[in-house]
Amino acid sequence: MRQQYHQSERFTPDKEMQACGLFGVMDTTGKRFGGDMAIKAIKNMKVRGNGLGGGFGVYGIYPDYQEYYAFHVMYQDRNQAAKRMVEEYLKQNFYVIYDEEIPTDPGVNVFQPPLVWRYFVSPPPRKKGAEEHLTDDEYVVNKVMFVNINIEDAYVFSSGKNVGVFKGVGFPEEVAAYFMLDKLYQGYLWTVHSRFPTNTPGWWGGAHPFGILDWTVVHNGEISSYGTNRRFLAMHDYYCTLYTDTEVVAYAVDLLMRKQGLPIEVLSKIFAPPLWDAIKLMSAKEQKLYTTLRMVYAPLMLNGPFTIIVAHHNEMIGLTDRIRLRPITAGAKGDLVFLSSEEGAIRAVCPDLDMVWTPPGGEPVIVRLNSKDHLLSTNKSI
Amino acid sequence: MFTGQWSPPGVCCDTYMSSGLCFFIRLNTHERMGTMGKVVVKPEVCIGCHLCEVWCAVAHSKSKNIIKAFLYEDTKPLPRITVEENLPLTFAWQCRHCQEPNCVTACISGALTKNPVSGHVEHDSLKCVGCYSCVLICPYGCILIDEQKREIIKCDLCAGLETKYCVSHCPNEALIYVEN
Amino acid sequence: MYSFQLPEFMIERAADRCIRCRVCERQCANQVYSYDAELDRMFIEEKNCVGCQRCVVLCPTLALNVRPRTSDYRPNASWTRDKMQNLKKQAETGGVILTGSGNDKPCRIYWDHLVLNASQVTNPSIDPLREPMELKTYLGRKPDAVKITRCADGFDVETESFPNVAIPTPLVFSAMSYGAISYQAYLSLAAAAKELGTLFNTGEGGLPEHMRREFGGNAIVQCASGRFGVDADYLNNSQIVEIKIGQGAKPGIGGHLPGEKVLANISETRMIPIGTDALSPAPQHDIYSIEDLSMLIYALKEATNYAKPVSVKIAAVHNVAAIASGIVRAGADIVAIDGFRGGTGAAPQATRDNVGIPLELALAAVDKRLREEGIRNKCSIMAAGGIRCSADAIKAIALGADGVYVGTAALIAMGCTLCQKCYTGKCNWGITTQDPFLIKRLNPELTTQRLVNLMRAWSHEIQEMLGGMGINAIESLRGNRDHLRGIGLEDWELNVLGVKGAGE
Amino acid sequence: MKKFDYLIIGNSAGAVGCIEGLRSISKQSSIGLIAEEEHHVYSRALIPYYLSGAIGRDKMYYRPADFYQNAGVTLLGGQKATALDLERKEVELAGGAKIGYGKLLLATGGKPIYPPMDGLDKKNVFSFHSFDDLLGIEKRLPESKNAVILGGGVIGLMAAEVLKKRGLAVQVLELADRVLAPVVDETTSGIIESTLREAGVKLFTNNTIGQIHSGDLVESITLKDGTVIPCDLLIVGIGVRPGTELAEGTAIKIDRGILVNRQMQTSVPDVYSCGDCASIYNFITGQTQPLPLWPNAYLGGRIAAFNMAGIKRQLVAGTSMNAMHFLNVNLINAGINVTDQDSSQWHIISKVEPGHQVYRKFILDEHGVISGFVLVGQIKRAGILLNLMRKKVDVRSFQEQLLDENFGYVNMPDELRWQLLKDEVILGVM
Repeated sequence: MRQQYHQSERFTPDKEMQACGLFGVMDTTGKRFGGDMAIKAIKNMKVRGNGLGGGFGVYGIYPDYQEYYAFHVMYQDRNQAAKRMVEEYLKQNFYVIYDEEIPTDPGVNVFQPPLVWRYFVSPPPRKKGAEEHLTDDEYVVNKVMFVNINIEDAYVFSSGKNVGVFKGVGFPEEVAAYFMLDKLYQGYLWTVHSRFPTNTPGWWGGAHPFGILDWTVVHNGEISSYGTNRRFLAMHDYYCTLYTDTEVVAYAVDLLMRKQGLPIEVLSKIFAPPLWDAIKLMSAKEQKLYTTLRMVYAPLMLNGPFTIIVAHHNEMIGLTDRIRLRPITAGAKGDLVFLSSEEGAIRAVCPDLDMVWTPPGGEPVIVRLNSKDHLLSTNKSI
Repeated sequence: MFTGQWSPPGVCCDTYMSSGLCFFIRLNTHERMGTMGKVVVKPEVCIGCHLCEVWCAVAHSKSKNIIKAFLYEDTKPLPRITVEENLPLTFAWQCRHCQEPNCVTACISGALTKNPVSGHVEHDSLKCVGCYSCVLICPYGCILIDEQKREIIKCDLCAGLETKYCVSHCPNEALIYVEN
Repeated sequence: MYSFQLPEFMIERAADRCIRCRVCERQCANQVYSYDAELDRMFIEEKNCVGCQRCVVLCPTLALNVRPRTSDYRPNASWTRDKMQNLKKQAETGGVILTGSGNDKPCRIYWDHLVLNASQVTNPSIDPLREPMELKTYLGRKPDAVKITRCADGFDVETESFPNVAIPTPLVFSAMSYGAISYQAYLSLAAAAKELGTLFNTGEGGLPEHMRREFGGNAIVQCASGRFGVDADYLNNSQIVEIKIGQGAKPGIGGHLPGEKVLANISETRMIPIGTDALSPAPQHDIYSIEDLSMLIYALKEATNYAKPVSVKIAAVHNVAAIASGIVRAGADIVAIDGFRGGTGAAPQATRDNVGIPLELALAAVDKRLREEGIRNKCSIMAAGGIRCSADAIKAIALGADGVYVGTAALIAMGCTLCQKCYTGKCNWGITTQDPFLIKRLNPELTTQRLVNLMRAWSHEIQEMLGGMGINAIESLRGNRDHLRGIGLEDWELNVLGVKGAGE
Repeated sequence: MKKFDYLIIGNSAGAVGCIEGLRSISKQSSIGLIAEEEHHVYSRALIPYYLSGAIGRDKMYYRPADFYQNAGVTLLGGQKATALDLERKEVELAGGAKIGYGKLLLATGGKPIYPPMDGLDKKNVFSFHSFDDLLGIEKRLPESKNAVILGGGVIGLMAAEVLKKRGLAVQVLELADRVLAPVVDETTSGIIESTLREAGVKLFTNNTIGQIHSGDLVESITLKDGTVIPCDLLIVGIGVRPGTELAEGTAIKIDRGILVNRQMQTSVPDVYSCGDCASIYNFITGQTQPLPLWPNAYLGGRIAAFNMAGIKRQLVAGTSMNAMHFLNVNLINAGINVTDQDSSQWHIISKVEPGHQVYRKFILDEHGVISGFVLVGQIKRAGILLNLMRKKVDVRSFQEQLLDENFGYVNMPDELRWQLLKDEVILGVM
């Protein structure tokens, strides 16, 4: 039996509601570049945030440690007890190759900064028993979940290989400045998020991107189906603790793509499935596909307004809900592909675009390394 | 909308139900030859409440007000429709507005006529002398007697009224006005 | 024996309105009214009145008023009127007090203590009149995952899915057997289900031969402890096969259709001789354990070529969650939970009012338990027993149900006034009777329309409420307890329901 | 010489039935009508109603004044046909004029029967048959105090009732031992007799006129038994005989009335007959006999019309039947009349409610088919019974219920009921 982290679901934390700005940029040749574009673009969409959260996901950030899982662990209120417990736990369950405090700029004034530490770890060979047959990834996910659920004031907000998530309370450019992203890091794929929570002061753990392993999600919207999604994921051992509906997207991506091996195109049709009326008009083969998906994965449909940018190594997907209640725009210039809440933000960092298009609701823009797959969505654009 | 069978075979009143249905179909085809419309009954849903009689009487009262008609008008309101009753079977029954009405042939005063336009069998109470020949000859027993006035009364399909009272007041929609 | 019971109802007749049309007399199967030609007056025998209100509704001058009699015993919080009346009745008869319909005692109705959410500002509410609003629901077992492979022209689905039944709205008519209800009522349910594209449940009385082809596509056929009317053709002319273990109104006991109601067609449908009592034993005598249930489930699957989902219906009792879990593991594709406010044609009053637990708590517990065990997707949950309105239905879905069974509400739509005299066989509304005079009071054409209207109205309301929550497909509300809040509930109740208190 | 496609002699129900029948088929053909009386077509059956004051003169007319005009009928009013030339298809009129015809309908009606005795030619002696009788009686009424009615049959009793209502002392003479003897049985006669007596009508049964005492007018009458009664108005209401004069001496066969088959054809081609002058098929007795009744006349005319126009239809429903009312007693009878004396060979079911003047009696043959019935008092829905009789339905399975005043289709076995109700509604013809 799956353990419940609370005696009653009544006590599950509330997610908060928010409006947001998102931006993602990827070099499809895999060339690494700095954070300037991402920072500038998100700054351009300042009205989409309110200074209560900002964050970045950067791929290709730790080439020197690319064999190791890079954990970014946040200790709220700089809680040393929590840090000791986490480190004890990591020591018991991993080989910790290297760890350090993530460098920050003390000159940047941010709200109640936690202590953020990074650990490069590698899972040990499994002992006989329950975990014997787990893959490394699953093993890591389990341990991350354990920390997030059980250790007060400690949150693992980045856990992939060669990936880093940086986030906090403040405008994204303040967070970037605090972590010195423009100076210290380079990556071939950057996603950015600017947050506008409406009902909580915002906390560091609640900022986007949200990540598990190398999956990161930035999200704009309010997922009305959150409760259904959350409870379905709980059945698959994903427990939401971070007070944000983006979390369910991240877990769902992990479940569907990593664990169940579904292609990204299918994933987008689970999140934003076609209407039954549309399915009725499809070919028999498509009908079977979409009917099966809707039947089986009904609890993972993301209902309500959302735009998400999901990224993992080599891939970045932009998707908006099936009735397109939130915006998304895509643009391309040479090898660079952009996804953004607003076209203006893309043009701000790249004025002479080759092309710019608006994908319809439920239709994913898939940006892949060394491919032109993102162009597939252009012919359906609105 | 509803295409099911009205009654299960073997239920004690099924024979009249099924044959009743076909009866009305027959009447319909027949009607296309002459009459424009009539009220037909579905005996399988006639609940024997006699409300058609009540409202028919109201329709033919002076005031058209049910309470006034029954409690305060001088002449007792009389229905032109009869509910035949032999429980559990009941069905309301009124002038069939025959294509070649026997009552018209039997009428000695010319009070009963078949309206060639509407197809209705009409009764002119000013001409009626109350000889009751029509009562004797109507094979359906649909011509009723007003003992007080000593003349006959029959269904006039609520001529001059907005609705056919028996139809519009049947609580179970057992009465239906069919037109060709 | 002279009865010391207080008459239940009083009847007032407005003398200045009564036109002596005698409609009341003809419409009353309980001989309350009689006409005296000599005096031109109606007489009333109030003792016989069951308060079904048929006469009140049919009276063309609205001259009648039937209401509970005001004369009462000295108020006594312990010895209430109900209790005293029952005592006197039993003293006079020496028997079990029978009753019909569902529990009428003031037990907490949790639906009324749950409120729904709506979108404001941060996400838009959706207008179902202008935008799609999907209520389509699949009932049946779902696989844990779907394996999909890329192929030249798209994707291939490799996972074999389990049989599922699609219904356009999550509302399904409850089990009401032919025999317990009249053919007209039964037919109306079937015809309404057919028109709506949803399902009706045959109950344990079988499905008449001549209805099988036409209505089998909308039937949930029940296989209950009496095994009435069960044969291969019956099982195969259906969408879902349901094993009835228990009924919310009378958990732990069986049923009894008196011989007088077993007329020719009922006898044929139930496959028992005319005039014999149809006795449904309390347990199914081939199911004394969960393994036995599993055997029956697979026997039925075998009989239907594994083409139909098999449902198991249980009454909501104390350890319902564990039982439901066992049922799913035994192979059931659907678990139907019947709460203790569910209706019945006949049940001992003591059982009806005192056995079982409310549907809301049972449903919440079952849903939670199945999720904890990771098997919630292996079955659909049907919630039954006291769903009174669309809001109850949508709250049930938010608590975790896939669909709801609508029983008493459908009867009320047909005309039922909950006089609770179903067991007498003299239903003045033509529903729970086989009297050939009384059954005609249901015109299947009209009744079907009433049922269709009701379901459409509810579906529209569900759509409205879903839209208000910013959800455009019912599956996104299923088990979405975040959209529920409790009001006026104790801590433990909120815990069981798994919902926060309002404002939390 | 004028020639009509269809020529009708007579101007009453049969003629109207024929005209309406013809015009329902064709609007084109020419129709001529020879009427002896000059009055517009009126209803003989209304004579008692007129005399009783129930209706005015305008209501005596059977069809509106413009009926012939609208129907396109050439009316030769006040003309008497005197001879038929069946070879040349011509009718000779009293003036000597000749009218040609394609098809001919003899609807010459009946003639009241006068017994052979002196004094019946006086000006206060009338039959109860024609408009002229009516006008004559009306004229005499103010001076009349004592009316004597010869004949206690239907006509006689109706005359008695209306004259009583007009304030005259009324005496009815009946040769038989009871009134209405040929029509109904003893019980019915008894009810009617007592009703009439209560109303003050004097009945003399087993009696008739011995001698009429008259000057210019009849003044008194000595009866056979020697009783002398005053009389200033004498009504002869013994009956009618078929008016067959025109056909007599021609090839047209006569047996009491002009003999017709069920298509209303006489023995001569293209000549038809209907109404009181004809002998028609009685479906109850199977015999051909005069059935001088209004519906028979109208239907006969209508069926003749169809057959004249080449559409074969048959009279199936002709039989003896009467709807009557004497004072407040309604009476209906149909089919054969079986008296108590000769009731032994029939199966009879009956119900009497003494005091309530309610009587129902049914005569069933060996197949359980109603051959005749009498209803006294409560006559509602009698047509259903007549229909059972016509359809020759075996009523034995529900015969008890026939005696119920509220008898209806609902009392019949299911199959029979719907069979009867679904039959085509074209009644009287097939």
